[in-house]
Amino acid sequence: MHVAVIDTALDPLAEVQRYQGAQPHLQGQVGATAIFIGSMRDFNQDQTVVRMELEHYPGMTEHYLQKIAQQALQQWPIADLLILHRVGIIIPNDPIVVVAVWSAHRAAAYAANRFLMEDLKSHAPFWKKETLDNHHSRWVEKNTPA
Amino acid sequence: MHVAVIDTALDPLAEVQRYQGAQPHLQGQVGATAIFIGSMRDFNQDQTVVRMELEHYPGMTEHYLQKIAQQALQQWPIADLLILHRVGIIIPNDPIVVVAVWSAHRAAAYAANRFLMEDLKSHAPFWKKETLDNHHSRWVEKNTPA
Amino acid sequence: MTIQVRFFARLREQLGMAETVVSASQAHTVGDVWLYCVGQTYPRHNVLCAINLEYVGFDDPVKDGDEVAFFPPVTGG
Amino acid sequence: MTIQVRFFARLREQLGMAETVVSASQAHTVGDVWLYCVGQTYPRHNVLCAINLEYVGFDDPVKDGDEVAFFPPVTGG
Repeated sequence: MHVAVIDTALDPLAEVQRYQGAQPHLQGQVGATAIFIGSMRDFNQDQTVVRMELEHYPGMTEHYLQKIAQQALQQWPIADLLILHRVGIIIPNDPIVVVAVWSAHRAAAYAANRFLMEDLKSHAPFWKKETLDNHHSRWVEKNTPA
Repeated sequence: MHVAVIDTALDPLAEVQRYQGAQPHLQGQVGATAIFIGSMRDFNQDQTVVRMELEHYPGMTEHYLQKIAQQALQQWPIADLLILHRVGIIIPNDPIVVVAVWSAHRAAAYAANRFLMEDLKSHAPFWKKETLDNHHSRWVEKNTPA
Repeated sequence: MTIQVRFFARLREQLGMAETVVSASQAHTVGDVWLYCVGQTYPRHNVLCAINLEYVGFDDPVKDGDEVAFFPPVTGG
Repeated sequence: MTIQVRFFARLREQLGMAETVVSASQAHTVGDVWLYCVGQTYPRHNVLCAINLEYVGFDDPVKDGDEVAFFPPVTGG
Protein backbone atom coordinates (compact mmCIF):
# COMPACT_ATOMS: atom_id res chain seq x y z
CA MET A 1 0.00 0.00 0.00
CA HIS A 2 1.32 3.43 -0.87
CA VAL A 3 -0.11 6.93 -0.52
CA ALA A 4 1.73 10.12 -1.41
CA VAL A 5 1.33 13.82 -2.04
CA ILE A 6 3.27 14.83 -5.16
CA ASP A 7 4.52 18.33 -5.91
CA THR A 8 5.89 17.63 -9.38
CA ALA A 9 4.27 16.46 -12.63
CA LEU A 10 2.20 13.31 -12.14
CA ASP A 11 1.91 10.61 -14.82
CA PRO A 12 -0.85 8.50 -13.25
CA LEU A 13 -0.83 5.44 -15.50
CA ALA A 14 2.97 5.19 -15.52
CA GLU A 15 2.91 5.38 -11.71
CA VAL A 16 0.25 2.68 -11.46
CA GLN A 17 2.22 0.41 -13.78
CA ARG A 18 5.47 1.05 -11.92
CA TYR A 19 3.91 0.38 -8.52
CA GLN A 20 2.18 -2.78 -9.70
CA GLY A 21 5.37 -4.10 -11.31
CA ALA A 22 7.23 -3.66 -8.03
CA GLN A 23 4.71 -5.75 -6.03
CA PRO A 24 5.45 -9.46 -6.51
CA HIS A 25 2.43 -10.38 -4.38
CA LEU A 26 0.15 -8.94 -7.05
CA GLN A 27 1.41 -11.19 -9.85
CA GLY A 28 -1.18 -13.85 -10.74
CA GLN A 29 -3.28 -13.13 -7.64
CA VAL A 30 -5.17 -10.21 -9.01
CA GLY A 31 -8.15 -10.55 -11.30
CA ALA A 32 -9.30 -6.96 -11.01
CA THR A 33 -7.65 -3.54 -11.11
CA ALA A 34 -9.85 -0.46 -10.70
CA ILE A 35 -8.21 2.89 -11.43
CA PHE A 36 -9.67 6.35 -11.11
CA ILE A 37 -7.97 9.50 -12.35
CA GLY A 38 -9.22 12.97 -11.52
CA SER A 39 -7.97 15.70 -13.86
CA MET A 40 -8.25 19.45 -14.02
CA ARG A 41 -10.95 20.73 -16.33
CA ASP A 42 -10.64 24.06 -18.12
CA PHE A 43 -13.99 25.33 -16.86
CA ASN A 44 -15.77 25.50 -13.51
CA GLN A 45 -19.01 27.26 -12.58
CA ASP A 46 -19.32 28.50 -16.17
CA GLN A 47 -15.95 30.24 -16.18
CA THR A 48 -12.73 29.42 -17.96
CA VAL A 49 -9.98 28.36 -15.61
CA VAL A 50 -6.43 28.72 -16.84
CA ARG A 51 -4.47 27.52 -13.83
CA MET A 52 -4.97 26.10 -10.36
CA GLU A 53 -2.97 26.00 -7.17
CA LEU A 54 -3.46 23.01 -4.93
CA GLU A 55 -2.62 23.56 -1.27
CA HIS A 56 -2.49 20.87 1.40
CA TYR A 57 -1.72 20.47 5.10
CA PRO A 58 1.64 18.70 5.12
CA GLY A 59 1.51 15.87 7.61
CA MET A 60 -2.24 15.81 8.12
CA THR A 61 -3.00 15.13 4.47
CA GLU A 62 -0.66 12.12 4.28
CA HIS A 63 -1.93 10.93 7.66
CA TYR A 64 -5.53 11.17 6.47
CA LEU A 65 -4.82 9.31 3.23
CA GLN A 66 -3.07 6.56 5.22
CA LYS A 67 -6.12 6.29 7.43
CA ILE A 68 -8.63 5.80 4.63
CA ALA A 69 -6.23 3.41 2.88
CA GLN A 70 -6.11 1.24 6.02
CA GLN A 71 -9.86 1.46 6.31
CA ALA A 72 -10.33 0.24 2.72
CA LEU A 73 -7.92 -2.65 3.32
CA GLN A 74 -9.94 -3.70 6.36
CA GLN A 75 -13.33 -3.22 4.80
CA TRP A 76 -12.86 -5.05 1.50
CA PRO A 77 -10.89 -8.13 0.40
CA ILE A 78 -8.40 -6.15 -1.64
CA ALA A 79 -4.79 -7.05 -2.38
CA ASP A 80 -3.25 -3.59 -2.57
CA LEU A 81 -3.93 0.05 -3.30
CA LEU A 82 -2.19 3.23 -4.40
CA ILE A 83 -3.23 6.86 -3.86
CA LEU A 84 -1.26 9.75 -5.39
CA HIS A 85 -2.44 13.36 -5.21
CA ARG A 86 -0.87 16.44 -6.80
CA VAL A 87 -0.21 19.72 -5.01
CA GLY A 88 1.30 22.93 -6.35
CA ILE A 89 0.50 24.68 -9.60
CA ILE A 90 -1.28 22.78 -12.35
CA ILE A 91 -2.94 23.63 -15.64
CA PRO A 92 -6.04 22.23 -17.36
CA ASN A 93 -5.80 18.58 -18.34
CA ASP A 94 -3.16 17.88 -15.66
CA PRO A 95 -3.95 14.88 -13.47
CA ILE A 96 -4.83 15.78 -9.88
CA VAL A 97 -5.37 12.41 -8.26
CA VAL A 98 -5.04 8.73 -9.06
CA VAL A 99 -6.50 5.91 -6.97
CA ALA A 100 -5.75 2.30 -7.95
CA VAL A 101 -7.11 -0.78 -6.19
CA TRP A 102 -6.11 -4.40 -6.88
CA SER A 103 -8.21 -7.38 -5.82
CA ALA A 104 -9.05 -10.97 -6.73
CA HIS A 105 -12.57 -10.05 -7.85
CA ARG A 106 -14.04 -6.91 -9.31
CA ALA A 107 -16.72 -5.93 -6.78
CA ALA A 108 -14.18 -5.13 -4.08
CA ALA A 109 -11.91 -3.21 -6.45
CA TYR A 110 -14.76 -0.99 -7.68
CA ALA A 111 -16.24 -0.43 -4.22
CA ALA A 112 -12.97 0.35 -2.46
CA ASN A 113 -11.90 2.68 -5.25
CA ARG A 114 -15.16 4.62 -5.05
CA PHE A 115 -15.00 4.78 -1.26
CA LEU A 116 -11.45 6.18 -1.37
CA MET A 117 -12.34 8.86 -3.91
CA GLU A 118 -15.50 9.97 -2.11
CA ASP A 119 -13.81 10.09 1.26
CA LEU A 120 -10.72 11.85 -0.09
CA LYS A 121 -12.84 14.52 -1.78
CA SER A 122 -14.96 15.06 1.34
CA HIS A 123 -12.29 15.04 4.02
CA ALA A 124 -8.65 15.00 2.89
CA PRO A 125 -7.18 18.46 3.56
CA PHE A 126 -6.54 19.81 0.06
CA TRP A 127 -7.71 23.18 -1.24
CA LYS A 128 -7.98 24.46 -4.79
CA LYS A 129 -7.43 28.04 -5.84
CA GLU A 130 -8.38 28.75 -9.43
CA THR A 131 -7.05 31.50 -11.69
CA LEU A 132 -9.58 32.56 -14.33
CA ASP A 133 -8.91 33.83 -17.83
CA ASN A 134 -9.66 37.37 -16.59
CA HIS A 135 -6.68 36.98 -14.19
CA HIS A 136 -8.92 36.89 -11.12
CA SER A 137 -8.31 34.05 -8.73
CA ARG A 138 -10.76 32.40 -6.33
CA TRP A 139 -10.76 29.62 -3.81
CA VAL A 140 -12.99 26.73 -4.81
CA GLU A 141 -15.52 26.71 -1.99
CA LYS A 142 -16.96 23.29 -2.52
CA ASN A 143 -16.31 20.34 -4.73
CA THR A 144 -18.58 19.77 -7.72
CA PRO A 145 -21.13 17.02 -7.17
CA ALA A 146 -20.12 13.48 -8.06
CA MET B 1 -15.58 5.51 -28.84
CA HIS B 2 -13.63 2.40 -29.69
CA VAL B 3 -14.20 -1.28 -28.99
CA ALA B 4 -11.97 -4.10 -30.24
CA VAL B 5 -11.14 -7.75 -29.84
CA ILE B 6 -7.35 -8.21 -29.69
CA ASP B 7 -5.51 -11.43 -30.53
CA THR B 8 -2.03 -10.25 -29.58
CA ALA B 9 -0.44 -9.08 -26.32
CA LEU B 10 -2.48 -6.31 -24.67
CA ASP B 11 -0.87 -3.48 -22.68
CA PRO B 12 -4.01 -1.93 -21.19
CA LEU B 13 -2.61 1.25 -19.67
CA ALA B 14 -0.51 2.06 -22.73
CA GLU B 15 -3.62 1.57 -24.89
CA VAL B 16 -5.71 3.83 -22.66
CA GLN B 17 -3.06 6.53 -22.75
CA ARG B 18 -2.64 6.21 -26.51
CA TYR B 19 -6.38 6.39 -27.14
CA GLN B 20 -6.87 9.35 -24.81
CA GLY B 21 -3.96 11.22 -26.38
CA ALA B 22 -5.53 10.83 -29.82
CA GLN B 23 -8.89 12.37 -28.76
CA PRO B 24 -8.61 16.17 -28.81
CA HIS B 25 -12.19 16.45 -27.50
CA LEU B 26 -11.07 14.91 -24.20
CA GLN B 27 -8.42 17.54 -23.43
CA GLY B 28 -9.54 19.83 -20.62
CA GLN B 29 -13.13 18.58 -20.75
CA VAL B 30 -12.65 15.51 -18.66
CA GLY B 31 -12.50 15.59 -14.89
CA ALA B 32 -12.86 11.85 -14.40
CA THR B 33 -11.37 8.75 -15.96
CA ALA B 34 -12.46 5.35 -14.64
CA ILE B 35 -10.45 2.36 -15.82
CA PHE B 36 -11.03 -1.30 -15.08
CA ILE B 37 -8.59 -4.06 -16.00
CA GLY B 38 -9.46 -7.74 -15.73
CA SER B 39 -6.42 -10.03 -15.60
CA MET B 40 -5.88 -13.79 -15.57
CA ARG B 41 -5.33 -15.27 -12.12
CA ASP B 42 -3.19 -18.37 -11.59
CA PHE B 43 -5.91 -20.20 -9.69
CA ASN B 44 -9.62 -20.89 -10.17
CA GLN B 45 -11.93 -23.18 -8.21
CA ASP B 46 -8.99 -24.17 -5.97
CA GLN B 47 -6.83 -25.37 -8.85
CA THR B 48 -3.69 -23.94 -10.38
CA VAL B 49 -4.24 -22.66 -13.90
CA VAL B 50 -1.18 -22.41 -16.14
CA ARG B 51 -2.72 -21.18 -19.35
CA MET B 52 -6.01 -20.13 -20.84
CA GLU B 53 -7.52 -19.99 -24.29
CA LEU B 54 -10.08 -17.29 -24.96
CA GLU B 55 -12.52 -18.00 -27.78
CA HIS B 56 -15.01 -15.56 -29.22
CA TYR B 57 -17.67 -15.34 -31.92
CA PRO B 58 -16.04 -13.10 -34.55
CA GLY B 59 -18.58 -10.53 -35.66
CA MET B 60 -21.11 -11.07 -32.89
CA THR B 61 -18.67 -10.22 -30.12
CA GLU B 62 -17.64 -6.89 -31.68
CA HIS B 63 -21.29 -6.17 -32.50
CA TYR B 64 -22.29 -6.84 -28.91
CA LEU B 65 -19.55 -4.64 -27.49
CA GLN B 66 -20.59 -1.83 -29.85
CA LYS B 67 -24.14 -2.20 -28.62
CA ILE B 68 -23.34 -1.85 -24.93
CA ALA B 69 -20.92 1.00 -25.69
CA GLN B 70 -23.75 2.89 -27.44
CA GLN B 71 -26.06 2.10 -24.55
CA ALA B 72 -23.56 3.52 -22.03
CA LEU B 73 -23.13 6.68 -24.12
CA GLN B 74 -26.90 7.18 -24.14
CA GLN B 75 -27.46 6.33 -20.49
CA TRP B 76 -24.75 8.46 -18.85
CA PRO B 77 -23.23 11.89 -19.59
CA ILE B 78 -19.87 10.46 -20.60
CA ALA B 79 -17.38 11.96 -23.05
CA ASP B 80 -15.84 8.79 -24.46
CA LEU B 81 -15.10 5.13 -23.76
CA LEU B 82 -12.75 2.36 -24.79
CA ILE B 83 -13.24 -1.42 -24.53
CA LEU B 84 -10.46 -3.85 -25.49
CA HIS B 85 -10.72 -7.61 -24.90
CA ARG B 86 -8.09 -10.29 -25.50
CA VAL B 87 -8.68 -13.55 -27.31
CA GLY B 88 -6.25 -16.39 -28.00
CA ILE B 89 -3.80 -17.98 -25.62
CA ILE B 90 -2.84 -16.15 -22.45
CA ILE B 91 -0.96 -16.98 -19.26
CA PRO B 92 -1.51 -15.91 -15.64
CA ASN B 93 -1.14 -12.20 -15.00
CA ASP B 94 -1.93 -11.33 -18.64
CA PRO B 95 -4.61 -8.68 -19.02
CA ILE B 96 -7.90 -9.97 -20.45
CA VAL B 97 -10.02 -6.86 -20.69
CA VAL B 98 -9.74 -3.12 -20.22
CA VAL B 99 -12.68 -0.72 -20.01
CA ALA B 100 -11.99 3.03 -19.78
CA VAL B 101 -14.65 5.73 -19.43
CA TRP B 102 -14.06 9.49 -19.59
CA SER B 103 -16.54 12.03 -18.24
CA ALA B 104 -16.80 15.52 -16.76
CA HIS B 105 -17.72 14.17 -13.30
CA ARG B 106 -16.90 10.96 -11.53
CA ALA B 107 -20.32 9.40 -10.87
CA ALA B 108 -20.98 8.78 -14.56
CA ALA B 109 -17.49 7.41 -15.19
CA TYR B 110 -17.75 4.90 -12.34
CA ALA B 111 -21.32 3.84 -13.16
CA ALA B 112 -20.81 3.43 -16.91
CA ASN B 113 -17.57 1.50 -16.34
CA ARG B 114 -19.29 -0.91 -13.96
CA PHE B 115 -22.26 -1.34 -16.29
CA LEU B 116 -19.98 -2.18 -19.23
CA MET B 117 -18.00 -4.74 -17.24
CA GLU B 118 -21.07 -6.46 -15.78
CA ASP B 119 -22.85 -6.59 -19.10
CA LEU B 120 -19.76 -7.75 -20.97
CA LYS B 121 -19.17 -10.57 -18.49
CA SER B 122 -22.81 -11.66 -18.59
CA HIS B 123 -23.51 -11.45 -22.30
CA ALA B 124 -20.55 -10.79 -24.61
CA PRO B 125 -19.75 -14.03 -26.47
CA PHE B 126 -16.35 -14.98 -25.07
CA TRP B 127 -15.43 -18.38 -23.63
CA LYS B 128 -12.50 -19.40 -21.47
CA LYS B 129 -10.79 -22.78 -21.58
CA GLU B 130 -8.30 -23.33 -18.78
CA THR B 131 -5.30 -25.65 -18.78
CA LEU B 132 -4.43 -26.84 -15.27
CA ASP B 133 -0.99 -27.73 -13.90
CA ASN B 134 -1.91 -31.43 -14.31
CA HIS B 135 -2.24 -30.78 -18.07
CA HIS B 136 -6.02 -31.30 -18.01
CA SER B 137 -8.04 -28.60 -19.64
CA ARG B 138 -11.61 -27.52 -18.93
CA TRP B 139 -14.09 -24.97 -20.16
CA VAL B 140 -14.97 -22.40 -17.55
CA GLU B 141 -18.69 -22.98 -17.11
CA LYS B 142 -19.56 -19.78 -15.37
CA ASN B 143 -17.86 -16.59 -14.38
CA THR B 144 -16.77 -16.15 -10.79
CA PRO B 145 -19.06 -13.85 -8.82
CA ALA B 146 -18.28 -10.16 -8.86
CA MET C 1 -32.17 -21.66 -49.61
CA THR C 2 -29.88 -22.53 -46.72
CA ILE C 3 -29.26 -21.57 -43.09
CA GLN C 4 -25.68 -21.42 -41.89
CA VAL C 5 -25.25 -22.96 -38.43
CA ARG C 6 -22.30 -22.35 -36.10
CA PHE C 7 -21.24 -23.86 -32.77
CA PHE C 8 -18.79 -22.41 -30.27
CA ALA C 9 -16.58 -23.41 -27.36
CA ARG C 10 -17.55 -26.56 -25.39
CA LEU C 11 -20.52 -27.16 -27.68
CA ARG C 12 -18.29 -27.10 -30.77
CA GLU C 13 -15.95 -29.61 -29.15
CA GLN C 14 -18.66 -31.91 -27.85
CA LEU C 15 -20.57 -32.00 -31.12
CA GLY C 16 -17.36 -32.28 -33.10
CA MET C 17 -18.40 -29.58 -35.55
CA ALA C 18 -17.82 -25.85 -35.85
CA GLU C 19 -20.40 -25.27 -38.58
CA THR C 20 -22.91 -26.91 -40.80
CA VAL C 21 -25.73 -26.02 -43.17
CA VAL C 22 -29.46 -26.68 -42.91
CA SER C 23 -31.97 -26.33 -45.72
CA ALA C 24 -34.31 -23.44 -44.98
CA SER C 25 -37.27 -25.65 -45.90
CA GLN C 26 -36.40 -28.02 -43.04
CA ALA C 27 -36.49 -25.42 -40.23
CA HIS C 28 -38.98 -22.76 -39.21
CA THR C 29 -37.53 -21.93 -35.79
CA VAL C 30 -34.17 -21.91 -34.04
CA GLY C 31 -35.43 -24.99 -32.15
CA ASP C 32 -35.96 -26.77 -35.47
CA VAL C 33 -32.40 -25.96 -36.53
CA TRP C 34 -31.08 -27.32 -33.23
CA LEU C 35 -33.10 -30.51 -33.55
CA TYR C 36 -32.04 -31.05 -37.14
CA CYS C 37 -28.30 -30.53 -36.39
CA VAL C 38 -28.00 -32.01 -32.92
CA GLY C 39 -30.95 -34.33 -32.35
CA GLN C 40 -32.92 -34.79 -29.20
CA THR C 41 -30.26 -36.48 -27.12
CA TYR C 42 -28.20 -33.37 -26.45
CA PRO C 43 -29.83 -31.19 -23.75
CA ARG C 44 -30.78 -27.68 -24.82
CA HIS C 45 -30.46 -26.57 -21.21
CA ASN C 46 -27.69 -23.96 -20.88
CA VAL C 47 -27.43 -23.47 -24.63
CA LEU C 48 -27.66 -19.89 -25.90
CA CYS C 49 -28.59 -19.04 -29.47
CA ALA C 50 -28.26 -16.15 -31.90
CA ILE C 51 -29.57 -15.27 -35.35
CA ASN C 52 -27.40 -12.97 -37.46
CA LEU C 53 -25.25 -11.97 -34.46
CA GLU C 54 -28.20 -11.10 -32.19
CA TYR C 55 -29.37 -13.12 -29.20
CA VAL C 56 -32.71 -14.87 -29.81
CA GLY C 57 -34.80 -17.61 -28.23
CA PHE C 58 -35.32 -21.17 -29.48
CA ASP C 59 -38.84 -20.27 -30.63
CA ASP C 60 -37.71 -17.42 -32.87
CA PRO C 61 -38.27 -17.94 -36.60
CA VAL C 62 -35.41 -18.53 -39.03
CA LYS C 63 -35.33 -17.76 -42.72
CA ASP C 64 -33.24 -18.40 -45.79
CA GLY C 65 -29.78 -16.85 -45.49
CA ASP C 66 -29.75 -16.59 -41.71
CA GLU C 67 -26.70 -17.44 -39.66
CA VAL C 68 -27.79 -19.34 -36.56
CA ALA C 69 -25.32 -19.91 -33.71
CA PHE C 70 -25.41 -22.08 -30.60
CA PHE C 71 -23.03 -21.70 -27.67
CA PRO C 72 -22.65 -22.31 -23.93
CA PRO C 73 -22.96 -19.56 -21.27
CA VAL C 74 -20.35 -16.90 -21.87
CA THR C 75 -17.32 -16.43 -19.61
CA GLY C 76 -15.45 -13.35 -20.84
CA GLY C 77 -14.08 -10.39 -18.98
CA MET D 1 3.59 25.78 27.57
CA THR D 2 2.39 26.79 24.12
CA ILE D 3 -0.06 25.70 21.48
CA GLN D 4 0.98 26.01 17.86
CA VAL D 5 -1.81 27.33 15.63
CA ARG D 6 -1.96 27.01 11.84
CA PHE D 7 -4.30 28.40 9.19
CA PHE D 8 -4.75 27.15 5.65
CA ALA D 9 -6.04 28.23 2.26
CA ARG D 10 -8.65 31.03 2.14
CA LEU D 11 -8.54 31.36 5.93
CA ARG D 12 -4.77 31.87 5.90
CA GLU D 13 -5.13 34.57 3.25
CA GLN D 14 -8.06 36.33 4.91
CA LEU D 15 -6.47 36.38 8.35
CA GLY D 16 -3.11 37.27 6.87
CA MET D 17 -1.28 34.68 8.92
CA ALA D 18 -0.19 31.10 8.33
CA GLU D 19 0.67 30.35 11.94
CA THR D 20 0.83 31.76 15.43
CA VAL D 21 1.31 30.60 18.99
CA VAL D 22 -1.10 30.68 21.93
CA SER D 23 -0.18 30.19 25.56
CA ALA D 24 -1.64 26.91 26.81
CA SER D 25 -2.91 28.68 29.91
CA GLN D 26 -5.10 30.94 27.77
CA ALA D 27 -7.01 28.16 26.02
CA HIS D 28 -8.87 25.10 27.23
CA THR D 29 -10.70 24.23 24.02
CA VAL D 30 -10.25 24.61 20.29
CA GLY D 31 -12.93 27.29 20.46
CA ASP D 32 -10.79 29.24 22.95
CA VAL D 33 -7.83 29.05 20.57
CA TRP D 34 -9.99 30.33 17.74
CA LEU D 35 -11.33 33.20 19.81
CA TYR D 36 -7.89 34.15 21.05
CA CYS D 37 -6.32 34.16 17.57
CA VAL D 38 -9.19 35.40 15.43
CA GLY D 39 -11.64 37.20 17.69
CA GLN D 40 -15.40 37.09 17.46
CA THR D 41 -15.80 39.02 14.27
CA TYR D 42 -14.76 36.23 11.96
CA PRO D 43 -17.55 33.65 11.58
CA ARG D 44 -16.69 30.10 12.67
CA HIS D 45 -19.30 28.80 10.26
CA ASN D 46 -17.64 26.62 7.59
CA VAL D 47 -14.36 26.47 9.49
CA LEU D 48 -12.92 23.00 10.14
CA CYS D 49 -10.40 22.28 12.87
CA ALA D 50 -7.81 19.67 13.78
CA ILE D 51 -5.60 18.87 16.75
CA ASN D 52 -2.33 17.09 16.00
CA LEU D 53 -3.42 16.19 12.45
CA GLU D 54 -6.81 14.71 13.49
CA TYR D 55 -10.20 16.31 12.88
CA VAL D 56 -11.83 17.58 16.08
CA GLY D 57 -14.70 19.85 17.11
CA PHE D 58 -14.51 23.37 18.55
CA ASP D 59 -15.40 22.02 21.99
CA ASP D 60 -12.51 19.56 22.12
CA PRO D 61 -9.86 20.27 24.78
CA VAL D 62 -6.38 21.47 23.89
CA LYS D 63 -3.21 21.00 25.90
CA ASP D 64 0.37 22.19 25.99
CA GLY D 65 2.32 21.16 22.91
CA ASP D 66 -0.71 20.62 20.67
CA GLU D 67 -0.81 21.75 17.07
CA VAL D 68 -4.22 23.23 16.33
CA ALA D 69 -5.24 23.95 12.73
CA PHE D 70 -8.15 25.84 11.18
CA PHE D 71 -9.16 25.61 7.54
CA PRO D 72 -12.09 25.96 5.12
CA PRO D 73 -14.03 23.04 3.62
CA VAL D 74 -11.67 20.84 1.62
CA THR D 75 -11.75 20.66 -2.18
CA GLY D 76 -9.25 18.00 -3.21
CA GLY D 77 -9.57 15.13 -5.66
